[in-house]
Amino acid sequence: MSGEGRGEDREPEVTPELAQQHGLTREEYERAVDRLGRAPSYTELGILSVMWSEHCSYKSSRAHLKNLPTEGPHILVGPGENAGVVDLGSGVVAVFKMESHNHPSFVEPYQGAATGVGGILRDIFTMGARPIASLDSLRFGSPDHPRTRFLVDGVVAGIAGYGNSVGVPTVGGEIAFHPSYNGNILVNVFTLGIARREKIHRGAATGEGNPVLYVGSHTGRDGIHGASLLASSEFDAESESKRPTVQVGDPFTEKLLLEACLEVMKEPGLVVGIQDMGAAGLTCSTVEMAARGGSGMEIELDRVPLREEGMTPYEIMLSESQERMLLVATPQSEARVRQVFEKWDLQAEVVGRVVPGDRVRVRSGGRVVADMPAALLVDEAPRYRRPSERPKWQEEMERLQIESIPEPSDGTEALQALLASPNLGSRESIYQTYDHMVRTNTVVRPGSDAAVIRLKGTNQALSLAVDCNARYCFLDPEQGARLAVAEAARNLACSGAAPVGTTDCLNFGNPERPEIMWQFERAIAGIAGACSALEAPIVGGNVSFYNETEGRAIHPTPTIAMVGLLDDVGGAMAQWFQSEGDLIFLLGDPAGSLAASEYMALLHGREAGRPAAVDLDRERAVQDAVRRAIGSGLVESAHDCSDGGLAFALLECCISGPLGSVGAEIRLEPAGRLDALLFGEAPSRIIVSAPAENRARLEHVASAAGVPILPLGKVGGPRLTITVGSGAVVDLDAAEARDAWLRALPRLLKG
Amino acid sequence: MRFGIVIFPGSNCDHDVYHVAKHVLGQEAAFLWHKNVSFSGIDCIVLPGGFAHGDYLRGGAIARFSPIMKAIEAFAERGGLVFGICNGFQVLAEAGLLPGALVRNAGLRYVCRDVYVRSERQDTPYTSRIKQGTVLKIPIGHGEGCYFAPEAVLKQLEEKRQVVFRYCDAGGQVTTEANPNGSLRAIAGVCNERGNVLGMMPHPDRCAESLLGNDQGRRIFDSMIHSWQQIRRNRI
Amino acid sequence: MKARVYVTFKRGVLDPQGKTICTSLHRLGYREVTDVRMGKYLEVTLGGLPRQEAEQRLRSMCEKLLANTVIEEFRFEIQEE
Amino acid sequence: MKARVYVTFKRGVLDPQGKTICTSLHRLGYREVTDVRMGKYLEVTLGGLPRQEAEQRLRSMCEKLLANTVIEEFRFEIQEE
Ligand SMILES: Nc1ncnc2c1ncn2[C@@H]1O[C@H](COP(=O)(O)OP(=O)(O)O)[C@@H](O)[C@H]1O
Ligand SMILES: [Mg+2]
Repeated sequence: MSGEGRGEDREPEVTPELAQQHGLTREEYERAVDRLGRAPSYTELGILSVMWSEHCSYKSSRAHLKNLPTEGPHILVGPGENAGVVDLGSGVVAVFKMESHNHPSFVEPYQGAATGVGGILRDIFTMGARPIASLDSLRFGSPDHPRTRFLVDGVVAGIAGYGNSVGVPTVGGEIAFHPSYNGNILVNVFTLGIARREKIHRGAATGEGNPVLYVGSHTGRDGIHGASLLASSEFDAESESKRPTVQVGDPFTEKLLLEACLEVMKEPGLVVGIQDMGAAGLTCSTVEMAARGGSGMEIELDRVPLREEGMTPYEIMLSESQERMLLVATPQSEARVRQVFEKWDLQAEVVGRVVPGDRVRVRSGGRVVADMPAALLVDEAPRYRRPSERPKWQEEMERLQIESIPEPSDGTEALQALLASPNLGSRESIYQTYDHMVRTNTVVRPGSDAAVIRLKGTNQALSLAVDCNARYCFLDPEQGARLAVAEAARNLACSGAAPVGTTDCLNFGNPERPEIMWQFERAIAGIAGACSALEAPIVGGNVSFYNETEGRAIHPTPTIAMVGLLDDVGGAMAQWFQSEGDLIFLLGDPAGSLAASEYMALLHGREAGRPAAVDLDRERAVQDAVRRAIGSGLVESAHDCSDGGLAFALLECCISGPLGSVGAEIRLEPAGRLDALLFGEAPSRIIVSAPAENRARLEHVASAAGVPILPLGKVGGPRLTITVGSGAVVDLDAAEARDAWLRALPRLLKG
Repeated sequence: MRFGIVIFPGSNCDHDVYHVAKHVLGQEAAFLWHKNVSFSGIDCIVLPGGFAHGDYLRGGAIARFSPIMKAIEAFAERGGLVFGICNGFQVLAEAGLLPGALVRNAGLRYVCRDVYVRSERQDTPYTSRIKQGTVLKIPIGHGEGCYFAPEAVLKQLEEKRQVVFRYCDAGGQVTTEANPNGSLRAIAGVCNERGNVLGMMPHPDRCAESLLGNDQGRRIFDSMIHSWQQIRRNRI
Repeated sequence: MKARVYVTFKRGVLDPQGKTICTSLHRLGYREVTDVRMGKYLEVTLGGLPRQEAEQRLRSMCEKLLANTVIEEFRFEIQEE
Repeated sequence: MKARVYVTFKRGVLDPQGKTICTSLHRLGYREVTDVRMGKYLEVTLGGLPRQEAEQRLRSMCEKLLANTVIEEFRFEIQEE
């Protein structure tokens, strides 16, 4: 039956060689042939190659992802569905996930980032939830790399262009620069939606005879996987028109799709199952829905709305055209479903049916062009335990003789260098291009440790943060991942929230290299440990491998996005000092380490040493303490003390407020090297400010939690001064510092 | 008072306005689908913010042809309150219900942040509770909010006092730095001659609750309610 | 037949995009460029109409939708193949 | 001299704006319109260069900045006055 149907004459014969060009190994190909009992058709080969690709099958990571904690009191739906679901009590559930769109964004930054946003939005509303907030986590090469500015401008504009237009606020994120991303940037986008508990939908196809509807944009040759480029070289005739084209996002259609889908899912009984057409479009959605529902499915390609002439079954099945969904209705609901989509000027076509059995059968021009067991493509996809080995360079990297680093006599200059640096300068110029207020839920706007969004109709609020220090992860993948989880949770705690769930985006190099696999395994171990200790189970996520150019991998970047809950939105806290005269305290141990620090990297060009280890019990205690202090109204600000160390965190408290800057007078006890004291980094440290009269109660909260609390000084005046022992080691004008800090990124990215 | 909030395909702030009208102000509110050719029992029409029809071609260019726009024109003719916020302002300008046009921000980027506007007159239904010269802090969120009109039109606007809000600094001074998008004469909001149709780029609907850190936008809605009550009293 | 529609800003309307492109061209070393004006270009395909009628129709499309005559002016060429 | 630069999406690349404009033209009653493609139009004024050189320079401007050659193609006409 190979290559029948539309364009059969042009479809090449399937050989082991062609299979290899499609990225299937000999073993994988033979396995498929055995299971099918015959050679696959050309269309089937295309389907196999995408479903068994790393991206869809997680063949290198599945075995390790099993180690992540995915259970918790709030968790309704864990990994496996389009997004995770967390119960917030009050009848409302939060649905969230993070996705990467790294490679497309490197090829075409604007469209790559835009379609990345579109994809994650669909993952959320396909569950029946209305998206209400997004975060973006970005990594670029060094600011002076010729391509960096172009990439930053394009990616940021793409996220803004799509997210703003659809009306989902981007309320936070992170962006960092490092040469390891020169040839491979990272664009990770997180979206959170909410729904009433009973309105949650699944991506399962059930009910024999139920109609399968295709809704949304027409299908073009967008983003058909590289393999088809190889294959298409055989049709020289139209090879030009057959070349896979870059996906262009259509946020307007996405918005219509969003509203129409939520409307049909609101009416009980209309929708049996629904799933977006993301990677591997029609293929992935049909196969996964059939597999999840334990049913068979028949698809009629002649019914698929096409945008271009003469598309082959292969192309139709593999197209990654955006803004499309697959939906299973019932014979009774079909008409009503169509009606709703018409209301929103969208096309809804019945393209198939749910059938008995377990096979996905694809027809075109009256002929069967693909007929395979869904299980073969999903559950029976290859799984690998790839060899892993600690890289040689690790030893080297971990060695750091601090003695060899000159100790500064004064911290002011260093602090000024840090505040104007690419990684520590203000991100305002970026998040101001994102609509972070639409939907009027944003209680704490971007610019603080975590964004806080209220849940209308309740007294609750959600807190969102995304974190990953890739330098830490490079120098010590397990510790680095643990630290990323700890920081995300700490960011939430500083807003007054307790974690309810976590999603991750694991960006790594080529998993076929043992060193990369080692980094991956260690990172998973770190995430697993920290997420269980901090009771922030993983509800879903994404793995992005092969982030390499010319065999040089990016820093391992396991991005962690965490969602926290505040039961009283009134208690939401921000990071900046509020009132002159407030006392400043440090919760936690002041000691920081220069190893792996931003200070060392920026001012001494050294990325070395092991990042300070996180004691998860201490971390928990510190977070509990700050939550309790916030909950009982004792503090006016709380800020996580991370990149740049104690001195930089204090500066942020002074200059990051929306209303301008305020100074502070800080006294520290001498302890070892000055730069370590000021700029050394360590987890489990939080700076709070409180009215003098709360001091005793605050100290009591700390000691009750078994957390050291250290008076640092007082808010007030125009300058930030830090005195160690008898000598002033930092003295700068807060307003000037704020200006320089705000101008840092725009200046660095000026062409 | 009963607010009618128009939903165009691509409207994003329809629910935000609804929330303010219903849950913050305790008034009645109803959504009006853009395909409706008529509506009734509405005291004030609000065209909300968003990206109607994706803002493809030009902001508001396609939305102005929605079936409901004829009814809205007639409603305005009869003196009904028609309030366009952000994208809604663009629609009203494209529809010719308000003078001028809104073009790409001078800085070329979309900007989302708080700005200050100065209220230029109190004798409109939208500012009846706001003394002339009052400075309000209100957020903007737009990429095409630069107000443009030919010089002659601008003169007329000033003569007829149709400029209702101007971008200014916290102290009420109109300066170039305080103008977020390059709008001519720092125009943030204009009304028609009669004063019953207002369009403004800043979002009062985003700052009508202290929970969001700012409730100054509420004063505009309060003014509308107050004026409407006046009118009704006079009728009786 | 196919029509090419050109929509450009009227004189006096500021064109920040054009300006920005001009300065970036200078930065890239194209000093010979003295001015850039940014506009829209639309290719409209229409089912066969007598040329004259087509022109009328196109003009009204432009006035109604494709151009905002407060700030823009338009021009079009019709070409049958 | 003046140059007119036309930047359009490559064939096969989705053109959301064109699509949307086309449907709204239909709604406005211009049923004869069968397709709309949206593009950019730039008027570039450059200081006198020999025509050939000008062409080279323009081509490289388009490739470097004016067009995004991953998804767009360009065309230009030079006209001296
Ligand atoms: N790419 C981005 N998009 C939106 N907001 C961002 C982005 N990068 C940083 N931010 C915001 O800027 C603030 C500082 O970011 P970051 O330094 O990562 O905070 P922290 O170190 O506390 O995690 C945060 O509020 C964050 O949400
Ligand atoms: Mg962060």
